[in-house]
Amino acid sequence: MKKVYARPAYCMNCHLCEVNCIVAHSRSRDLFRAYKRENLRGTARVIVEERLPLSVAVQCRHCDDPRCVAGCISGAMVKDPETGIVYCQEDKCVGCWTCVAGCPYGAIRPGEKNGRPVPLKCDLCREADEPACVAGCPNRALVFEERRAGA
Amino acid sequence: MNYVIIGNSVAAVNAVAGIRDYDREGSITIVSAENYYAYGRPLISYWLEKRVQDQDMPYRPQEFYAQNNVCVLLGRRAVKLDPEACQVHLDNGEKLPYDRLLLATGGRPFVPPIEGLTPANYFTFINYDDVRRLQAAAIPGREAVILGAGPTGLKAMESLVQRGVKVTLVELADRLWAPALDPEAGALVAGFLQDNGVNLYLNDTLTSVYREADGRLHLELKSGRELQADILVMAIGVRPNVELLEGLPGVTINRGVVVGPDLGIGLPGIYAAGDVVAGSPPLLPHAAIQGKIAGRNMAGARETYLPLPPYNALGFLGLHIISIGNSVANEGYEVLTEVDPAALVYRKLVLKDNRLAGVLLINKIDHRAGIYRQLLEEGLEVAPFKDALLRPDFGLLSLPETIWRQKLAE
Amino acid sequence: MLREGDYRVPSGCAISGFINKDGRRVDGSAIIQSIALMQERSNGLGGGFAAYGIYPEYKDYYALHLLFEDKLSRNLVEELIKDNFYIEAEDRIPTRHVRSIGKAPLLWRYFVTPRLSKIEESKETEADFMTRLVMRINDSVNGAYVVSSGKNMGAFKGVGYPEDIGEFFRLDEYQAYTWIAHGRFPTNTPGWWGGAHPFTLLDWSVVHNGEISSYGANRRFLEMYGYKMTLQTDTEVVAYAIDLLVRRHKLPLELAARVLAAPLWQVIDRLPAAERDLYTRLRVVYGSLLLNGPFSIIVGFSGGLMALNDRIKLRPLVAAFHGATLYVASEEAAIREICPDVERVWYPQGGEPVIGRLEEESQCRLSA
Amino acid sequence: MPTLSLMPPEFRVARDDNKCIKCLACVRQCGFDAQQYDAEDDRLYAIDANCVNCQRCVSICPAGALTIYKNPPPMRPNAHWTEGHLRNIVKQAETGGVLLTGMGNDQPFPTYFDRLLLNASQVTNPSIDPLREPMELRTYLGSRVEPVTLEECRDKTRTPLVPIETPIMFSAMSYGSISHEAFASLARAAKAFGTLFNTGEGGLPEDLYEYADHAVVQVASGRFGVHAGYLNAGRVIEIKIGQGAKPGIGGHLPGEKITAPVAETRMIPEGTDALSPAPHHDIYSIEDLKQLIFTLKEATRYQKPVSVKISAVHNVAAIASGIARAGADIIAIDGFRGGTGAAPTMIRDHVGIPIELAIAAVDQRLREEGIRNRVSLVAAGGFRSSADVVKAIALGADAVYIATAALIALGCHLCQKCYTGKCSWGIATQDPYRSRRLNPEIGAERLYNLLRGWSHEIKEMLGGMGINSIESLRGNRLHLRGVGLNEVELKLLGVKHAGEAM
Repeated sequence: MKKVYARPAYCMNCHLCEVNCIVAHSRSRDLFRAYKRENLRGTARVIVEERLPLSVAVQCRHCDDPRCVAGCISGAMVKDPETGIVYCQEDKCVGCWTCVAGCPYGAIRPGEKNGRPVPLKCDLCREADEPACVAGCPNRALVFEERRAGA
Repeated sequence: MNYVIIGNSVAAVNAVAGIRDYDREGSITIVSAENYYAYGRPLISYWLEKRVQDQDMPYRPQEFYAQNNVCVLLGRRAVKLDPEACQVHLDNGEKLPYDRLLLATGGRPFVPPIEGLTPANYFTFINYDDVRRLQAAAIPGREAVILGAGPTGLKAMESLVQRGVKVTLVELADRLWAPALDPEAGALVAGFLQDNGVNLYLNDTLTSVYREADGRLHLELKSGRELQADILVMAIGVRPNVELLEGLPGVTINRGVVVGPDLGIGLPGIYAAGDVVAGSPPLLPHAAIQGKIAGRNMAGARETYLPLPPYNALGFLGLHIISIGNSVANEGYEVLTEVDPAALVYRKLVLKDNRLAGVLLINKIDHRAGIYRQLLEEGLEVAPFKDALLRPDFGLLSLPETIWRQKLAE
Repeated sequence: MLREGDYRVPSGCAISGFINKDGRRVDGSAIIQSIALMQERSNGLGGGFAAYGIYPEYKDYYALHLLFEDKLSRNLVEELIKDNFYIEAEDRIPTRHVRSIGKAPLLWRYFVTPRLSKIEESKETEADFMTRLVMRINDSVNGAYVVSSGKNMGAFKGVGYPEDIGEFFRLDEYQAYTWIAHGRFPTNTPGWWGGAHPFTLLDWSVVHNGEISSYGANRRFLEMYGYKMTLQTDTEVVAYAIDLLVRRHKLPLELAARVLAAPLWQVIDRLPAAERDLYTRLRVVYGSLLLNGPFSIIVGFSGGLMALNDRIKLRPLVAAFHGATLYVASEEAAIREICPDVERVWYPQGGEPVIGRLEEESQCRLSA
Repeated sequence: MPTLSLMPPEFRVARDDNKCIKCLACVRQCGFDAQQYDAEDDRLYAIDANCVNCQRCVSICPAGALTIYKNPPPMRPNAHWTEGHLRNIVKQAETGGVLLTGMGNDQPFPTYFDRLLLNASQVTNPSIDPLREPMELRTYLGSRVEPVTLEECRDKTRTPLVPIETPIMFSAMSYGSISHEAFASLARAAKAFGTLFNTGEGGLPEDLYEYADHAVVQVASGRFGVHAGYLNAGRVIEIKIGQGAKPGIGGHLPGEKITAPVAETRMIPEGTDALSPAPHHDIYSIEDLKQLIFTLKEATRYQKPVSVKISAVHNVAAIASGIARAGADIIAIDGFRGGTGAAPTMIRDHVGIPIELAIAAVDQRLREEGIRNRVSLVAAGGFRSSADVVKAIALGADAVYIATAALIALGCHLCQKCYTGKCSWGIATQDPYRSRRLNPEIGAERLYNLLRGWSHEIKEMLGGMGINSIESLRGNRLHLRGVGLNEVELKLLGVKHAGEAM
């Protein structure tokens, strides 16, 4: 499946992937509303880890046998059999955070939206052609592509 | 191929998915003692406190069964297993032939013999029907005593507290959730509960119970303490449902059924997954993973289940705890901690031979929990980055470069 | 008002020419008739002809056709000629009165051979010596201009329509195996007799239709080799370029054509290795001689004629055969006008030279 | 340092708090520590004195919340005592040092390109539409020995000429002065477009040898990174005598920039200063140059054209003639607007002559001597557009080198702080945190686009003039006209004044 791959050699630690992620997952899809009205600062589903000079955006790998799905007590976290995308049906989530303990990449964070628990994890912007983090990466440090196993 | 699955919970549903990974054709029959399609059992406490409604209880949507061509027999109990004839006898006398059989019968609450204790004066807290019954009793202002302060007792406590019930926890051990919380953590959590109006009696247990004339329960504890309550919840443990296997030659029962690496129980074509398996922690992720692997192996794969250390995420009254592996250990281990009692923060890493053996995170849980769990399961040596483990910027990049590069490329 | 030589003159034009490859010599009436047909392509500001084989009796002498604007310039030139040449014969170029031709300059011709001592003194080849002398006259003698300087050939040109110029110069009285003609439409006035086509150097004569946008590059390249562009016309550049490539650098005329109208790189890149190397080298070394811009030219030379288009054929050029005669002209009508029953007519591709040469036997006969 | 600086900040960073979303991209991206974040107060602020107006923060800010203003002059400048002079004096009064700067001469000397206009066809000959007709920009570099004979075509010992598909090459910028990423961008773009890049004087990194076929490999006075493999790998060898930004001056790459890979490429110890002497210490005369030219030719079996790069100085025509006669195949002339990674400000701003005049003079001189065909002439130093390129070629250049324009395409904002090594754009730095901002894939694409755009414009201009091949423009000064130039300038440039006929 097509996944987002990080290319650390080109990650320049701007964290704009996080900003674009937040906007893409906001109600308004507007930068200023997302941050200033919806108060979504800090709710990115991609996390730029820093070990300067190195930095890299970490996000869900959409595993074949996802631990987060296996551990989900409510059945909210699923892997779409068609697309392979692992995502959370947010209205079913009860916020037990077993998924957080399950993710081997540290790509799920406990979060909250409108008073409800939301696991902050990448859903590859399911509705869009290209995830917002990739589309907005100013240095092409993130790519959205199909890679063969072992390639 | 004809598959029969006894049980209809997480292990069973994941087994269906596992079978269908390899076999799109064979017929699958699920025998469900309960009258419900599979639901996440831990949801019952959320249901009780009305955070989850009936329609959100199903673990998988209704279509799941149709899409996977599964026949579900609801409210049917398997009463006998005949491995010679490859048949399962149902409670209606029907005999269900199988080529492959999965035992995903789960467990049931352990209720010790206590003076005066009858099914009429206590509740259990394990399935949907339990909370449906409890719902009527859990009225604001009433008082409840929960016997057992493990995860089940704590979740029952939470839902009752949320319904306005005054709760008292009685725990035989010297602290709450003793398999996961060390004394320091236990004290921290105990303080939190007491601050939330929950009574807690440790080192104590129920010795007798009787209903008084006013209909309330009178409870006597080992310590001599006497309690009045409207509700008594028994939450001291779960016993695997192994009745079908008892006495069958070739099957080893050790509380649960003993399985091989392929999750086979030693009889041809018969597998087990979930809480019924001996030595497996009665935890949902484990049941799901076993179910998936057992299902695949039933359909011809040769996957191995490597016993996973327990890991559990538990939240109650806004306090979140993640425990992984041997999170209690202190003596004889290297222990790294970050403690902030005022903020109720307790983070502890247990190391043995520079490998993670246990993790306990209280009230400051984040995405790193998963990385710890993975490190622990993989047994990766953490010496090169030990100092970074509890730092706020610990992450994938703290691991050796070859490892994080490989992980990011997955 | 400035005239040719003081500034650069672009012009449009009509050209026509033919060669009897069998050496048969014909008078000038046919070429006049042909060029006259294309009167629309001229505007009366210049016409001219070059003819080869017209002076069999003086074929070993350089035939210097000169025009003088005044006596003084003639005296200066004659002095120069006498210094450097033996004069075998000289006379006024015969003309007849034509009403439409205005005041003509003095027109003289000299049949000369260079003094050996002078050539030796200059340490040059005879041709270089001749070239330098022609340049010197054109460059330094005010009012004098060498119209042509080859052997057994001559150029006749002036201000007027070409048919009137032909009449004026009594071309019906000359016999030539090659005739080329030009009718001019300069986009700057006025015409000047020296500025009309053909332009010549030694045996080369060039008539040209077009405008060469690379003129500046061509000119500065040629200047490196001692050529002086006294007229600042494209035609002059063409004549000198051919002289440099063929006479001095010894390239076959066919290859010289590939310099003037070089194949596109995309064509060169597809050639077999040896050819590719040669053509690449030609372009690289002589890139500055690429004639860039629209043109069709007819080049006359001793024993032959070449017609050439720019490489993307931005100007008309048509060729035809009849028997031993090769015709080239701006328009097909100009050929059919004098040879209604042509055997084959074709439109040469851009950059594809059409070359006609005297057959060997007639070559011998004419030079015998 | 005096405690009180008389020099207030040159720039002011203004943040629109209504827009700022506190994503901190500006803080992370500022190469000069001008952008700061106070986590305790969750507050962003700027240290104006650190700001060099490189615009990195402005460009990266997703909210468009930042603007950088130039502060009013600190003192009271006038036409004679300009702000630049005042600031320089104060700086030197505080530091006592030589003023350093980067990029090219920024002083208001005349730019002759801006006083030259091009011709176009009307009526008498057709202009050519490059979209419909082939339009040829291919240029061959090297010595064009004439006449062409059929025999010599088979001579394989002849030094091959080097084709470039557009008359634009990337000028010398060494690995060390620019990042590996910037260097790789140039190499990739040159290869993709079919032109050449120039290694500068710092050698060619091992991992970029796959682009050596499109490299002009430089041999400079420091001889950094020069070895037989390097010489033989390149397409053209260039002896660097001078650089337009600092004629007569050597180079000094400070030890901080000599990281391990730079050191390995340059073949010097890590962390040591890389000093290029002002002259080559084996070239004190034109005869010495000839020896070096032929040494390099011998070392490469006469298979590589040798270029000699000089800065445009007063006697450039005679020098170029000498170089041509010394056996060079290419002469590169770098005008006084040429850029640099570091140069003393006074040298950069006051030494050398404009490239337009230098090219005109050299081309004319070589023609007068009849040796123009012996060398290709490459012009460099401040080419800003395709029109500049066309004008240079019409004046007599075969091709041009661009560097500043290339860097701008890569993101350079001309802050002139290259010498600090802190480049926020990842170009003039060896700090991996900064250099990784320049993804060579993107860099190469942007450079390719620039070449493509310029080349297309050149084709349009050629077509307008009615010519379809670049060689018909070379030295074709009839297509140029001067405006507002005096007689001497017109004569030197060899062009007529606008309004004069052909």
